[in-house]
Amino acid sequence: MSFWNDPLKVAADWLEGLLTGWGLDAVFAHVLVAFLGVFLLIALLMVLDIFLVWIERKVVARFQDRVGPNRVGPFGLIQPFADIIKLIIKEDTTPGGADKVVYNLAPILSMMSVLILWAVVPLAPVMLGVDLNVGVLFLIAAGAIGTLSIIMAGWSSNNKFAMIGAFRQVAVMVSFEIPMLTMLMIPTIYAGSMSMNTIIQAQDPIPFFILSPLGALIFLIAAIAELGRAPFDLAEGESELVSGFNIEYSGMKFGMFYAGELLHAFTFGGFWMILFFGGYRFFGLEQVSPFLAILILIIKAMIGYWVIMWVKYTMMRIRIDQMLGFNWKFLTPLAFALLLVTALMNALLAGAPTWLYVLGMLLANVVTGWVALEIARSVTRKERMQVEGVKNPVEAHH
Amino acid sequence: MVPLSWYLMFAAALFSIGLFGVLTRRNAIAILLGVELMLNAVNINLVAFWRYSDVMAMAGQVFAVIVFAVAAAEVSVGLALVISVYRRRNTVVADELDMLKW
Amino acid sequence: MNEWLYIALFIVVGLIIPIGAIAAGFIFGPKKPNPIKESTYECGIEAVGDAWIQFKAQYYIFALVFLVFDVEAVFLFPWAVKTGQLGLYVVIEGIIFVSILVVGLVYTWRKGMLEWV
Amino acid sequence: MTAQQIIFMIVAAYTIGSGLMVVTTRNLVHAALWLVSTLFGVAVAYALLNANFIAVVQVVVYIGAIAILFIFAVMLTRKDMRDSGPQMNKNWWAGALVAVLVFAGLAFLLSGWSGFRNIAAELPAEFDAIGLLGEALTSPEAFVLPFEVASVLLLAALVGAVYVAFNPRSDKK
Repeated sequence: MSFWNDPLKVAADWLEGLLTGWGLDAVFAHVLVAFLGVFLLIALLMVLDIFLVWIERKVVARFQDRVGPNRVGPFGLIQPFADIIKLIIKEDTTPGGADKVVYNLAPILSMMSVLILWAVVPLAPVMLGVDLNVGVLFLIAAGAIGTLSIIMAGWSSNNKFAMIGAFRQVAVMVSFEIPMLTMLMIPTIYAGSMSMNTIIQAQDPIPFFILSPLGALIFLIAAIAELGRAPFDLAEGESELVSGFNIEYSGMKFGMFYAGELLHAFTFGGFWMILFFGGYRFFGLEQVSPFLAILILIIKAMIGYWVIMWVKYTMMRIRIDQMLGFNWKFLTPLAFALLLVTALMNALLAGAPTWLYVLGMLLANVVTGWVALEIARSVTRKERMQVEGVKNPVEAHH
Repeated sequence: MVPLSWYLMFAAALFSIGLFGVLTRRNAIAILLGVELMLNAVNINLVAFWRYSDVMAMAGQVFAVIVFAVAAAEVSVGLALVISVYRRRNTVVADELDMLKW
Repeated sequence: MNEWLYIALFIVVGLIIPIGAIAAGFIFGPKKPNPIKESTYECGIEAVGDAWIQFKAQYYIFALVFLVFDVEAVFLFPWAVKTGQLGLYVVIEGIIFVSILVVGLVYTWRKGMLEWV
Repeated sequence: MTAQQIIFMIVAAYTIGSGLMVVTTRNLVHAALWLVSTLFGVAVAYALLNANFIAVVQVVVYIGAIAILFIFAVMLTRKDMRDSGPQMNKNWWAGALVAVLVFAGLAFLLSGWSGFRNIAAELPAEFDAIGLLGEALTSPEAFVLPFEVASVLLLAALVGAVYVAFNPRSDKK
């Protein structure tokens, strides 16, 4: 075992040896080393988060045919640091009628709910994070704390925009949590486990997005809604709600919401890759070194994050009634149908050879998606005719 | 190791606090908050008994999961009743909901 | 037990870092409060009353439907873990379980409760 | 005291303190937030009991759904959220007495039971709690009937709640 093969363990063993050599209790030394490791990981994440600000700005600039930040440092790389200094030295105002304790707690909880998600991320074959046997549900549990922080922020600000924004955001988040929960069951069924690492191991020859492309798509849609990003960003709705639940926050407290949102998007890009695209796996390259595995995971998560940004800067915002209608009348029934079809096919194809299993699953997904789209199309056509009172909407235009 | 008695005492204390809330609160929603505490105390007992007897027999955990379903049903119907009463009578104070007394 | 220790460490560090960041803002930022600054923001118009008012019942319906399906998912996760190993019989149990609940969704839909009014 | 006992003591004190705040706070939104804190403490207690699934489900269901529902309900039933008038009825001392008596009675009854001071056995190696739970919930010899009945219960709750709260005829307007 060398540093190249298992850096975390080598470093931890060395540090623990050092600490116990100083006369520290073994258990205490272990906890201290674990604390330092966690602190290092989270500190690195915060640094990454700072660069995400820059990445997001550069990417949106390209989407909108601009250049983006390019004044401070090479390619504007120092820009996010300038932003942070600005946020730190800004005056931190608290609205007079606010509920002070809850108001101050909300941004902290919001950031914390994102950071603890990284506890269950397997970074490399030898760095599993916490290999919880309920890892998949842990995702939803952390999201629950995020939802709570939003309602706390909206309520405690004592501002009508913040309140409406928070209520809408929470209604959307809880609604889209159902398709997300259901789609989390699909990797669970394939892997036969809820542990993140087992799910990655189970994608050894075939990643799950080949078995269940529809599942990956629904998970992405639900994740974007969960993040509150466009096209599901009605909580922000600048034109109607000014800024939504974080309207009364300024300085670093606002910074926590902002940084939390970006890191959340990146994290969900990562989870999308872990659950459906094999996580740190890339044709055996991950076995070479944990450093390479982490690099693969970060590149994959960046791709997932890029897809989320792509959707954000391409789609326009949809109304809350359309959003909730889309979720409850289309996405949720589709997610349940897909779950049951997957479970059924999984049982029917239990003994089949791999190619038949993959083909069967893929076909089942395509058929489910196609049937759902056809039903939605015929129902909406009927509705449209009722509203417009026209038999054939295409001919009417001539 | 923590003996079973500690968990049982902890659950009993939580149950009593919930009972106090149910008995003394005037607001119907606050009463339901007390009921939640009591249900949680029961769940702690169930899980503790699972852990401290045969862990291969999952009855304790199964019951705990079913208590979750019961709690969810209780909360959704209970709060719906409170909202319904509020719309008719414009109050959620349990003492003032005395129509059936005479 | 050990694995929850790491989760607890993550929670602790996840609280320390934002608290530190906000404290830095508190230390380095100017503090010159005045009543105008502290007033509630409402696009420049004087705010009327506070925001702790009654909200419409629609939000409750979505939270309600969510709660029911959330608990349902809790039951389905152990089922999903085992369904691959226990065969068709277990799958059919799951199908029955979900179908019963979908009836509830259809009922709510037919009552027009899923419309945003 | 071992480290585990100290951790349990801290968790229990935190949970019971939050529980007391739930039943005594005047502001109902604060009471709901204290409930969240209590429920989180209970989730930690489940984690201490090695019931990973139950602990996570506690956070998902209680904090993610039930607490949100409570907060929504509080905001739906208050034209003015500032609570006016006393939050407890005038017989609160009787309630406190009953609660203390119940606690004393439970403590007395439990301490007489032979298994009161049991110590937990070590978990078997490769113990797969979720697999066992899945088997228990789906096996016809075990709990498949409660599993399906839970679905019916949730259906009844959904239909009943939707009907009770939002039946158009029940509106006085």
